[in-house]
This record gives sequence, structure tokens and C-alpha cells, in this order.
Amino acid sequence: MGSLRGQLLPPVLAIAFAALLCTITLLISGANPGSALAAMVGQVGEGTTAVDIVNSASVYYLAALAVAIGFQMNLFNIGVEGQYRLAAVVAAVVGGAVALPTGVHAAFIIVVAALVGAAYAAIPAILKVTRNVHEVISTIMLNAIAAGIIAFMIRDDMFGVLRGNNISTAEIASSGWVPGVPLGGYGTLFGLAFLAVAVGIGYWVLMNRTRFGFELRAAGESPTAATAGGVNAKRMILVSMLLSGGVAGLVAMPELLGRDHTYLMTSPAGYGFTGIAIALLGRNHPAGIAFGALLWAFLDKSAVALDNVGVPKEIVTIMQGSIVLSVVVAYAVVRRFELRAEQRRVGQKLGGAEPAAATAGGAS
Amino acid sequence: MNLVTTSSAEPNPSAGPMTEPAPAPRRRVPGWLSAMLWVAIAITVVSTTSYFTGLPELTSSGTVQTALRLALPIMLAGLGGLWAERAGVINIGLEGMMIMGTWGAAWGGYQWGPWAGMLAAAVFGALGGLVHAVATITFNVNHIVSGVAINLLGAGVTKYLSTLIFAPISQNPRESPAVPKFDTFSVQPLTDWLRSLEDLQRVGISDVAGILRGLLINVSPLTLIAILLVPVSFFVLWRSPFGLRLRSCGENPVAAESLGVNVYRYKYLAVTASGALAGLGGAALVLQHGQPGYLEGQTGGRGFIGLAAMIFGNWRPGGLLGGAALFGYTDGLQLRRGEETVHALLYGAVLFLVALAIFQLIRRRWLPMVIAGASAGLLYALYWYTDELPEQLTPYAPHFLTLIVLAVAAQRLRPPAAIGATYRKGEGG
Amino acid sequence: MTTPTPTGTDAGADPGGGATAVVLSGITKRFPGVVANDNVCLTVRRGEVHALCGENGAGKSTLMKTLYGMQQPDEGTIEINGEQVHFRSPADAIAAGIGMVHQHFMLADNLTVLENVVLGAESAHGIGGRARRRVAELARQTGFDLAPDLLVERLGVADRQRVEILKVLYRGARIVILDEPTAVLVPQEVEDLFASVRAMREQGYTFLFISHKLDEVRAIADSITVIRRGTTVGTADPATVTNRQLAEMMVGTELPSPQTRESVVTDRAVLELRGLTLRAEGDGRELLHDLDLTVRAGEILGIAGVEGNGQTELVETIMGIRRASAGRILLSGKDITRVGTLARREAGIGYVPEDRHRYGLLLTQPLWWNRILGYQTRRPTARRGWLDRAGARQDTERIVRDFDVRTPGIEVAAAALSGGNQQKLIVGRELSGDPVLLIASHPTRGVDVGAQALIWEQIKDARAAGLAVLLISADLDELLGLSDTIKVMLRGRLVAEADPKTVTPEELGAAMTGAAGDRDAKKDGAADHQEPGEGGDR
Amino acid sequence: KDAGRRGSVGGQAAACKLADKPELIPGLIATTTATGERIDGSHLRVGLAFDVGGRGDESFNDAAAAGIDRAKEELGITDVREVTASHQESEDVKQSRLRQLAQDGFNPIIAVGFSYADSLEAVAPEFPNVRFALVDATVEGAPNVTPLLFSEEQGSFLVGVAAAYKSRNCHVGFVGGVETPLIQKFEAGFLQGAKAAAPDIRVDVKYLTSAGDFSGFNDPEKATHSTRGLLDRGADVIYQAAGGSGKGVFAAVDDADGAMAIGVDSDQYKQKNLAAYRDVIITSMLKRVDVGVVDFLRAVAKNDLSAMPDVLNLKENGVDYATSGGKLDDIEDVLEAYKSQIIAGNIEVRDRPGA
Ligand SMILES: Nc1ncnc2c1ncn2[C@@H]1O[C@H](COP(=O)(O)OP(=O)(O)OP(=O)(O)O)[C@@H](O)[C@H]1O
Ligand SMILES: Nc1ncnc2c1ncn2[C@@H]1O[C@H](COP(=O)(O)OP(=O)(O)OP(=O)(O)O)[C@@H](O)[C@H]1O
Ligand SMILES: [Mg+2]
Ligand SMILES: [Mg+2]
Repeated sequence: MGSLRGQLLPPVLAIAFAALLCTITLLISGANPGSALAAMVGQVGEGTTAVDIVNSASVYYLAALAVAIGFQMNLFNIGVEGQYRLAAVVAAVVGGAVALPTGVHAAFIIVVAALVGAAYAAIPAILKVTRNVHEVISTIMLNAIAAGIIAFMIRDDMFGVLRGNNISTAEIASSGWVPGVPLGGYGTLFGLAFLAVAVGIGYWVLMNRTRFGFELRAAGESPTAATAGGVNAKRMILVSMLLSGGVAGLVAMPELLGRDHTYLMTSPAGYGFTGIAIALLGRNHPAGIAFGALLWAFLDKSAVALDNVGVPKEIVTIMQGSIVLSVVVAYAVVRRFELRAEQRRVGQKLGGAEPAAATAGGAS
Repeated sequence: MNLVTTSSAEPNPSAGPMTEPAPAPRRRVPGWLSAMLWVAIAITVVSTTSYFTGLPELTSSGTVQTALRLALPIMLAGLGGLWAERAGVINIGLEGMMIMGTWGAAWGGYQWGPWAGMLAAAVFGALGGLVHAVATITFNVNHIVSGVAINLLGAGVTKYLSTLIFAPISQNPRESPAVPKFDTFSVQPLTDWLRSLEDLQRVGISDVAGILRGLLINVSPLTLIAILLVPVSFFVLWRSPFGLRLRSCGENPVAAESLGVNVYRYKYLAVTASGALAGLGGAALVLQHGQPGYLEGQTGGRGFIGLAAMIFGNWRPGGLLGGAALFGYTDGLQLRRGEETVHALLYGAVLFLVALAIFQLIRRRWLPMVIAGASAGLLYALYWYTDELPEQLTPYAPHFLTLIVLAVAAQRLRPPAAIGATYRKGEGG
Repeated sequence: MTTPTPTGTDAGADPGGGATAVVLSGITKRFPGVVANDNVCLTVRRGEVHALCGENGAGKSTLMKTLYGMQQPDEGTIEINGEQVHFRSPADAIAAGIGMVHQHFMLADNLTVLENVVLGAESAHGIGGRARRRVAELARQTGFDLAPDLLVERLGVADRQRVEILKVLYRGARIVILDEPTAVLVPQEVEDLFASVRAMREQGYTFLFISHKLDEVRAIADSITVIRRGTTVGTADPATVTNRQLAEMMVGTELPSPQTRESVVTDRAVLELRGLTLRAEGDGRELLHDLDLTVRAGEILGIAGVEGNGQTELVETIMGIRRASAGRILLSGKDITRVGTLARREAGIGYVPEDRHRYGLLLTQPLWWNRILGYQTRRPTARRGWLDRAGARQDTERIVRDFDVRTPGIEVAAAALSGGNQQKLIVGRELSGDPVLLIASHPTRGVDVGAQALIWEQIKDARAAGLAVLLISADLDELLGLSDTIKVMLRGRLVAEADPKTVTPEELGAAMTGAAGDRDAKKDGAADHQEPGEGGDR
Repeated sequence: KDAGRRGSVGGQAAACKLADKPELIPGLIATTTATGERIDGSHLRVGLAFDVGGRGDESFNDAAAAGIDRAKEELGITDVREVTASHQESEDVKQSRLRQLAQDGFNPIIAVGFSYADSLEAVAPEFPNVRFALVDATVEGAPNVTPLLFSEEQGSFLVGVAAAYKSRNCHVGFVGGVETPLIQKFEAGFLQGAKAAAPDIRVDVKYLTSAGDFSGFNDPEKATHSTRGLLDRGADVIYQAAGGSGKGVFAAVDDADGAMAIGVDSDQYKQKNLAAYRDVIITSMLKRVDVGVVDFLRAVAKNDLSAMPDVLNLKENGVDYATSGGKLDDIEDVLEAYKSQIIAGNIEVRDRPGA
């Protein structure tokens, strides 16, 4: 299924289907789908929403890439959630404690975050490699434990600072900030949105152009064949998990260095789980993930717009769920449809006993 | 004869054929016996700890009751996972199905009483399961994608339904009105006697009495049904033709198909049952004595923990019961008494590790022995030099413990062979 | 060996006269991009052994799966015992008395023998004691020594096949399809199988038999149908037809012979094993015991042995997939015992694994991506950590050309190729980059005669150029024809050495199963690890 | 079948030795709401941004909603838009929400919950002519943001006194949902109040989750078991500040013989969904967000914010204790006496436990 139609048709179908589903739901509850749609579309032009969407998408994009790296290796890293949160806290604490020149400071914080993410991912990786502990179960546990460690760290007798009724880490000096791109009334684009783009490109190059990516994908597809081909599958588990954790460590950086400059008790959690959904939506492809991240961010912001016009905003969650489901269903349906079509074509072409040349399956 | 025997000095080697899996010649302990053994070990460790740390709380009937109540939803979700995954379908959507279950339980319970609530919970969970089945079985969608989507859908749909149906009654879109609960029962004369034993505070006897009493008082029909579902699941899955067919779909669906098994049907049944079980897990958060009803977000990741318990239990009902019990017990301890008891658990862990080290010593497996021994020493030092653990970390004691047990026990987990694989009729082989 | 009594209701009704058991007419089956069966017609008389011959991908398995209800034909009709039938699933076919032993075993590894046998036929005797007694009875009748509660994953290939046959018998099938049943068996086992088949034929069973080994086909079959590129091209009488004629019907080429040309063995040792020992990870049993072995440049050293006697372990230890417990491995004098698989490959070892799907290929990836596997650090497929995609593509084109890989292009996923073509691709890949040593495990298993000849040719050419080859094969003709020296492996030891010019297959077979008359010892060994208490409930 | 109660409060300790009752200082207890002055606010278009949970949460969102409802009645306000935060939303969503309200012409805008603090810090300067109010937090350097702070510790002090007087075991407990500074204020006041009334009293404290893991506000099951733990150890009066988990506290208390519970934020005795537990709710610590909201709207309508207090204390009726159910009738004089002492400044209530 290499055709462009095969790639683009499913998401379109899926979004249409999800929209239909939500329309019905809205009608049942007596809301006006037309005004809901108008509000959702209209919000993009209003105020800073468009830029906010891109900003959020950059965060989601990093989370989804982190998840996707694991997927390439057939590792299900649910732990991105815990990894990014812990990395954010440690980076905020360290960043708030050191004084470094502008630029170096920010770079230092980013490196710390990546290292912490990788280090926390190393735990499930090592447990898997040495003790054969399933990564799903260990990362579920570690996500919860990360919450405890964070709570411990932001205690006001540890590294926390009381801010009224909130707690935060010490504010990072301005030398550690990453300035955004001001777009006037449209808001400010995170400077680290470009980091997300860079990581996406790096991910693509790594997976498709390097020996490392080859070994990773080979080990993900068939650990046995990869081993026979000289790939150390255990090492690949370790490395890909560290890499995944490293990228996970970056997830909170656009917000931390571009807007908040401190980690708050109320800083949102859940990006890791969003990342899973988006990585799946984007089929682990960097461009697909980018599309998924933007769509997700758009839907997220729609909640505000819908709430404003009195439409139940829960519809957004329903929409996100049904889009994920219908996108993948649509891919399956379209793939089967194309296969059928090809079958018919070949059947007509090979009237006689031509050599049976298979053309099924396609390059990824 | 042109054959030159090169190793004539060797007598005929007596070893068996060299196929790769290790055919260990030792006899296997039957399942029920090893389960009893584990239970005995656990009770011994806990009551010894209770004795040495002076905390009767560790084995009090109250703790055990709490553990049971906390373990139930996890266990039911785990059973749900078991049914689906034994048929080859990964079910990460348990959480969403459980949420559907809580809503269904509250709705059915509010309208027609607890039994209807339980039924509604199962039906709502099963609906979630059905969606998962359609996506994964009919459309061959990646199982994890579908599961993630179901978690989102479960949360969204229940929020939406609550706004629609509960809000006008409870004035609160996030919760249901009060729901009638199941009555509870106690095994009367016996529990009174156990109570007197427990109150004696004698080592061993009182511990066992406390544990037994905790299991025998305030039992609701839902608790009973849930516990019974464990052996029922075992017998259905392992001792009935239906179960054999169902499991064969998770091991090698093409082989099953080649023997005339309708793989689709069994997978559908399994995943729907899985949803129903997860839904019951939701009911266990709504219909038990003292529970307020549906509340948005009340499942709090128990579906995931259930999945973890199932993996912990090596895709077996007994094992997952153990996983859920371990989790419920530790969580119960930390909730009831917090820092002190969790600190005492350190002591229990030391005892356990020492036992493990001795066991490895007998089996002459040096590395595991050294690791177990060293960890025991480390934990003991930690126990000795601290009075309590940071309170921020105690709520996560169950998670720590699960992780540590897994890492130490290093069991050889054996998931069903065809788990997560796509299957399409007539295209296999 | 005794024979099973038929369990069908019409037992012995027809001693094998003119009545037809199966008539397939005009069967057409299309897959995306392939017409697997094109208007195939086939008539099988009741009580005969009917052989199907054809190249890889000719459509034999597809035809049989259609007959067995696993695939629905696009066109055509099926008649069983004179009645037209329509099978919607194997359940219908089983009800009509058809059983099939698949080319790729259809067994669930994690279920017990008993469970595998009774699965789908629970209504006959349940899954408990009665079923167990029935299975034991069948096993006794057929002389199969199988513990019903053993997990199938612990069985070797021959035992697995026995389970497959039990499955068929348990269902009381009267028409039995055997798809390449002999590919994994040693001569004695083949003889046992044939004895059973003959005896059952006498009882009125009908067999459809598929094999690439033409001698076997002629030995067992009552009639032969040849399929080429999805259509029936003719029938033959096994009594009169020769291998050459059969082969020509199948492919239109000459029957190849594995006969080696002049010996080109040098005295330069390429691979040396010194006291190589391997212990199992869990319980420390010795899988390989103190092996000494030398393969010289220009030499093909063949290893004979019943599967499961350590050949796999030997190969994997040489490749560095397993770590030797003791002893040394030398490649051209350099000690490689401690280095990893990749380093060994870079040092010049090529590796044709026994299971191409699991160890040889990335099935969903295009051919050129598969070309890189094992060569991800070397030219022409890579350069300093970066993949050389153009180079990989070019070299894949070369392999496709030189090794006659039949494919529409190199962007096709490896899974889309037929087994023979997949194998040619692997052999081509492993002979790239001038290896000094080739480790070839069953290089032509399940491969049709044409591809087989080509692979032999390539191996011989490389040998002539100084390549050392360690050949493991269950195909004794291949072993005898290609090898300069043969060693026999039994229970992790090299127990005998033979000269391929003079030794007979029967002598080899005797050595492989542990000196003649010693077969009881093996049975005892097999009983060792059958653990009675082991149900599915651990 | 089990009949009703399933346990009693453990421990055999006797009732507390009570400290001397302080003197009642008369004339201090004010009533800001009873100004009687008729003010017209019908021209106001009010925007109300709730925290997670929104209207109907039976907690401070609901209290804010009650304030709006009263303001509609008293000030004649008609145009109100209510919007609600979602679980775990990011900062820019909060900002968008406030910005949307401001752009759509709502003025004043009330943000409920301290999680809006940073958002207001960003948004308020963009709309200098809009008056904002922020419940539970202050925003530095934004003159158009009026903080609505409450001294939860003062109210908690009084229910702490009540708990000490009511406890038969001289042992009380506190269940907090999530260990945040805000909830710690409740704990601190309760602790100090109980100790003030009975120096020997034992106070056990349990939080369900730690800062950052907000599931503790939504897990009645965990609350039930934590409460049972406290009861089994002998505590017989339990004060809860656990949001949605609070019901679990009441359920556990209701189960035990002779145990009592204290509600939080609004008068929980009167809440319909808690009717089943009415018997055990002896009082509630009232956090009068409604008073704050009405006062603020009144001030805006008068266009004079100078009278708004920095913190709404006992004095301003910002916090209080509930008397519905009459279970405190016997000790009301004591509580009033403590109240007057606090208002007079003779007792200073700490807002951090153990400080
Ligand atoms: N499920 C399938 N999907 C697509 N194509 C298939 C499928 N099964 C078989 N084919 C195609 O049908 C052709 C015939 O395959 P088949 O397995 O019947 O060959 P065969 O004669 O059994 O070969 P061999 O000797 O290797 O077993 C193959 O070339 C293959 O391309
Ligand atoms: N699911 C599938 N989709 C596409 N093609 C398939 C599928 N299953 C089988 N095939 C095709 O069927 C053909 C035969 O498959 P099979 O596994 O029988 O290989 P084979 O040629 O018999 O090789 P082997 O000798 O290893 O058995 C292959 O060419 C493969 O392309
Ligand atoms: Mg075949
Ligand atoms: Mg084949």
C-alpha cells in the first residue's frame, strides 16, 4: 500500500466518521452541531489559539517520538509519562540552582533533562534485559513511583518553593530561558518548537539512513533474524529504551524553558499517554506523527471554544477516542480494498499461466 | 563399512535428545500445592514481621479486609485481561472498560438496585469489550491502538452520559446520586471465635485468626462472586472444551482454524467477556458497602494495575490473584497506617530475601544467592537506620513492591504465543 | 509397527477399487498478484496414495488447503466420494472425513500433546480421561511413543509430525493429506512413515502426498499428478516414470545432481573447533560435548544427524549466537571464541540459517533492506555507520540476477517471495563479500529442484574458489553428494566420520540414530523428560 | 447478614482533659453581607472560570456558584457565562479560557482556584480595564486582579476545638486528599485548634496522595480505608479535606459506632448527596467563597474595591463553622469564645502544620 491515496484517504475518512459520530452525539444531547463546528474552526483564527496549537503540538510531538522509538523496537514504553515528568522536575531544580551564561545554561538544562529521562528509562530496560521483566508492567509501576519522587523533591524542605497555595521549584534565571518567536497578537511560538522539528528530522534520518536505525528496526521486526545478522538484540533494547527516555526527557522543555521557567505542582501530567495515542495515529512515521500532534492539539483547544458556546466539552474526548479508532480502522479497510483491487487487476492481466510474480506487501 | 567411530571411548551417552527447551528432570509441584506453599510462606513472613516489629496491624482482620476490598477491582480487571489475552488479544483498554463499568453500576444500581447495577456494569464493560473486539478482530487494528482509544472513549462517553443523565439528579455532572449497595454477610459464630483468638495477640494463632476473620466478615455477594470467578475462570479456560478452543486461539489461531475452530467467534466471546469482567471490576468500586457511587476518575488507573497483576501472575488466574492480593495488601497497609507499616514491610522483605537466599544456597545457584543476600543486607541497613520512609513515597509502596518482587523472582513469563498477532481467516499458514 | 484401525463408520467399505474419493475440477484461486491455482483438475481414487509434484510455489499447498476448506476457491468444484460439496471451513472438511497434515506444522507450542490432538474434536470424547485413553490407544496402535501431557514445545520435529498424524486419526479421517511430510525426517523415520501409510492404505484410507523428493514419490505413490505454475500439466505412473522425466514435467529442466566435482580440498585450516562445549543455560546439561573439528579451505564438511542432536546449537555457537562454555573456536587461526556475531561475520563467515523465516529474513521489509542484514557495517551496503542505500539496491539487483531470484522487483517485501526464492536470496547474500567460511544449515530444505540445483552450483563454485563450507543437512543425498567429509552428530557429540564416496545412506542413518540396534536407548532418553504431572495449569 | 455498623472505634482511652475555655470577647463578630444597602449590578456581564469539577462539585466551585446565584438575586445580574477547566489541561488552555471571556466582553471575571494564578499573571495585563478576581491566590504586580483569599486555618481551628470537645477517646483524625499547601492549611488549623482545646489530644493525619498526584481528590475507596485505619487506631472524630474522596470518609465514619465526621468547604450536612451520612456530620468548616464572590461583585458594581479585605478571615465571615443538625449546640459558646479570641488577635492560627 504505497500509494498516496492509500496514505491519505484513511485519515480523511476517519475524521469524517468521527465528526459524524460526534454530530449524532451532539444532536442527542440537544446541542447544535453546526455552532459547535463553527466554534471549533473559528477558534483557530482567534487570539493566540493557532500559535497555542502549534506550541502544544510541539510538546506532543516530542512525546509521541519518544513512544515511537520504543515501538520501532517493539517495546511498549508506557513510561514516557514518568520519564518526562521526572526529567522536568530535575531539570527545573538543577536549572534553578546553577548560574551559567545565556545559551549554555539552557543547553545544560536540556542535556540534564535528556539524561534524567534516559536514566529513568534505564530501569525498565535493565530489568527487561537482565531479569526479563515485562516493560509494560515495570513502566506502569515506575510512572506511579515517579509521582512519589516528584512529590518528595518539591517538598518545601527539599527543593520546593511555596507560591501561595501552589508549590514550584526555584525559578530558572533568564539566562536559562529559550526565547520564543513573538508573532504579535498571535502569541509567541516556543523557541523549542524547533527542537521538536529537529528531533523529528533526526529520528527520520536515524531510522532510515543509519546502521543504528537499521539494527533497531531489524531487532524490532525479528529479534531472531537480527541476532543472526549480528545485531545484539539485548543491547538494542537497552539503547532504544535509553533513546526513548532521552527524548521523553525533552518533552517538558518547550514549556519549562519557553514559558513557565519553573516546575509547578499543578504542571499538567498525561503527555506520555497522549504521546502513545499520537504515535499510533502517526504510524510511527515522523510526518504522520506531526499531523497527529497538530490534530490532537487542535481538538484539545477546542474544549475551550466549545465550553464557551455551551456545548459539552466532553465531546472532545469522545472525538479523540473515535478518531484514533477510526483512523486505524480506516487504514485497515483501505488496505484491504486496495488489495482486492490489485487482485482483480492481476487476475485480469494473468489470464494464462504466467509466472506467478508476487507484488504483495510494500516498502514501509 | 566406511564408518569410523570417532568417540569409541565414550559409552553411549545417556542424556536425552538435545532439543533446545530444557527438559528439567525434576518433578513439578502441582499448581494447588505450590499455591498453598506460597500462601504459607507469605503468612509466615508477615506474622514473623508483625511479631518482631510489634505491629499487629500487619495481620489484623481490618487490614485483611481492606486488602481484599482493594484487591477486588484489580483482580477483576486482571481476570478481564486474562480472558482477552488468552485468546490472543492484548487488552490495554481495561481501564476504559472499567470506567464504563463504574458508570453502568451506578446507573443500573440507582434505577433497580445493586443486582441490576452489577449486571449493568458487566453489560457496559462488555460493550467496551465489543468495540475492542470489532476493532482488533474484524478490522485487525493494532491491539494497543484500539486499547488506547477505548480508554479515551470510556472516559469521554461516561463523562458525557453523566452530564446527560446524572447531573439533573445529583446536581453534579461528575458523580451519580447515591446508589443502593449490596448487603454484607459474616460467617457468624466462627468469626466471633476468630475474633477472640485474634484478640489474644499470640504469635501465629492470632495472625492466622486475623487473616481468616478478615476474609470471613462483611462479605458481599459481589465479593463472593468476584472471588469465585477466579476458580471459575480456571475451570472454564483450562478444563473445558470451550476454554481449550479459546486458548488455542491465543496460541496458534491458524492451527485452531485448521481444526475447524471458529476463531473469530471465540475471540469475540473472549474479548467481550474480558470487558464484562473489567466492568464488574468497576462495579466493585461502586456497589460495595460504604461506596458513594460513580465519581469521575475514581478508577485511578486500576485497570492498568490489573493488567500488571495479570502479567505478574504469568497469564494465570492463580498468579494474578497473587499479584492483586500483593498489591491490595500493600496498598491497604499504607492507607491504614502509612509510614510505620510500610517501614515494617522492609523488615518483611528482608525475611523474604533471606529465605530466598537460603533456597538458592540449597540449589547451589550462587549468583542469585549472592544478589538476594546482598539485597537483604541493604534493606536491613535501611530498616535499621531509618524510622519511617518519606511520606511522599509511601503511597507508592505497592508499586515498589511489585517491581522488586518481579525483579527478584525473575519468573519466566510465558505470554500466549499469538498474542497481539493479526489473524485473518483463510490467510494463515 | 502396527496400524490403526479405522475409526470411520464406513470402515473397510471399499478395499480400493475404481470409486473416486476426491475429484477437483476447474479449481482457480487467486491471491493478490498471484494466480496460485489456475483451473486445476485432479482425480484421486479411493484407497490409493496419490502424489502431487511441482516446484515451489506451484500451488500444491494452496490446492490442498482448498480441499481442506481453509481457503475458498474462486472458481471450481469439489466432489468427495461422488458428492459435490462446498466447504466453508475446515470443520466442514473434517466432517466429510478429510484430514490434513500441514507443511508447516499446525501445533500450539504451549499446549500439551493431548490438547493439540483433541482441539476442535472435543465432542468425540471430551477433553478429559476418555480423550486421554483414546489418544493413548491410537498412539499404541501406530507405535507412536508420545506422552499426552507433554508440552508440544518440547517435542522434536519427528514427534511433532506424529502429533499431527494423531490429530488426523483422532478425527476419523478417511482421506489424509500429507503436505511435504518427509522434508524433516531421516531415512529410517521416512521408512516408518511409509510403512504406516502403506498399512493404512490397505485399510482403505486415501492419501494425498506432497514431496519434492522424487525417489520417495515413486516409492510410495500409486499415481502422480504434476502441477506447474498453478495448473495440472499431467499425470504419471510411478512404476514406469523416471526421476528425470518427472523433473522435466515439473520444470522443464534436467534433474540436477549434487555430485561434487574434483576435490579441491587444501590443507589450510579455516575453521577449527578445539574442545568446544556448550551447556544449557538453566540446568547446565551439556548440549555440545568437547567437539573437535577442522574445516579446510576448499572443503565441504557435512554434518549428519537426526534433528535435535546439537546441530542447531553447534551452528549457533560458531556464529556467536550462543556462548561456548568451554573450548575455542579458531577462524583462519584467529581465536574468535569471545567476539560477537557481527565481528565473526566481518571476519568472513557467511551463514545460511535453517529457519529462513525466523533467522534469515525481515519478512515485511523489501529485498534490498534484507540484503543489508548482516552487512550493516560493510560495503557495499554501508559506509561508516551510514547505510548505502544505492549500493544495497545495486547489489541486490546483482543477486537477483545471478541467483535467479524470481521477483517482480527489489522493492517487494521478502514475505512475498516463495520459499525457494527466499532461500536463493539468502544464499546469494551470504556468498557476497567473499566469505572464507560458509555455514549452511539445510540450505535447500523445501526448495524445488530448480532452485536446489542452482544453490548447489553456487556452493560448489565458491568451494572451488577456496571457500570452506560447514554443511548441515537432513537430506542425505545432498550430504553425500556435496561433502568431502561427513561427520555424524549424536547427542551433542561427533560420534562417527564417514567417507561420502563409499558410505550408504542406510549406514549413515544407522549411525545417526546411535549404532544399529541401539534405538531403544533413544526411546529411553525420550521418556526421561516426559513429566507426568505437567498439565496446562502450571 | 450484617446489621448496620461494622465495627466500633478502637482504643480505650478516655475523653480529653480540656483546657480552660477562653473568654468570649463580645461585639467582634461582624456581618459584612448584611449591609442592607441596595446596589444594582444589572449592567455587569460576569465571567466565571471554574476549576476542575465546576458547578456541582459540592466544594469550592459550588460555593463560587452559590455566590453567583446570590449575586444574581441581590444585585440583579443577568448575564453570566460559566466555563470549566478540564483535568490536566495545560497552561495555555487556561489562558485561552480567560482571554476568551475578556475578549467576549465579560467584566468582571472571576477565576476559581489557585491553578489560574500564572494564567492571570499573563492575561490580566493584556486587559487592564477588566477586573479580575482570583480565588485562593494572589498575582503580584497586577492591580486589576483582586485576590479572594480565605484563612482556612482559622475555620479549621474552630472545628478542631469542636473535635476535641466531642472526642470520647481524646483522639481525632484528619484525612487530606492531596498533600498540597492549601490542604495543609486545613490540617494546621485543625491540629492547633484541637491541641488548644485539649493539650493531650492525639491527632492522626493521613493524606491519600502527595503533591502532584491529584487522584487523591477522586478516590473515595482509598479514603474509606484510610479512615478505617484511623478509626481502628482509636480516632473517633475525623475531619476531612479530601474533595471528591470525602464521601469515603463519611462512609467509613458512618460505619463505626460512635464516630463522628466534620465536613469541609460548604455545609455538608445539608448536601443532598450526603443525606445518608447526616447523622455523623457534626459540623463543617465553611469556606465562604460565595461571600467573597458576592462581596467582590458588590464592590465592582459600586466601582469601589478599596473595601475588599486582603484575606477573608473569621472576622469577615470568610470562614466559619456550620451548626446545622444541632450537634454542636452544647459547645457553641465555647466555639464562639475561641472565635472571638481569634478575631481579636489573641490567638494566632498558623497556616503550616508543625511550623
Ligand atoms: N495466503 C496467500 N496469500 C497470497 N499469496 C499466496 C498465499 N498462499 C499462497 N500464495 C501464492 O500462491 C502460490 C502457490 O503457493 P503454494 O504454497 O500453494 O505453493 P506450493 O506448491 O505449496 O510450494 P512449496 O513447494 O514451496 O510448498 C505462491 O507462489 C504464492 O505466491
Ligand atoms: N499472508 C500472506 N500474504 C502474502 N503472501 C503469503 C502469505 N502467506 C503465504 N504467502 C505466500 O505463499 C507462498 C508460499 O508460502 P509458504 O509459507 O508455503 O512458502 P513456501 O514457498 O512453501 O516455502 P517453504 O519452502 O518455506 O515452505 C509464499 O510465496 C508467500 O509469498
Ligand atoms: Mg507447499
Ligand atoms: Mg510451501
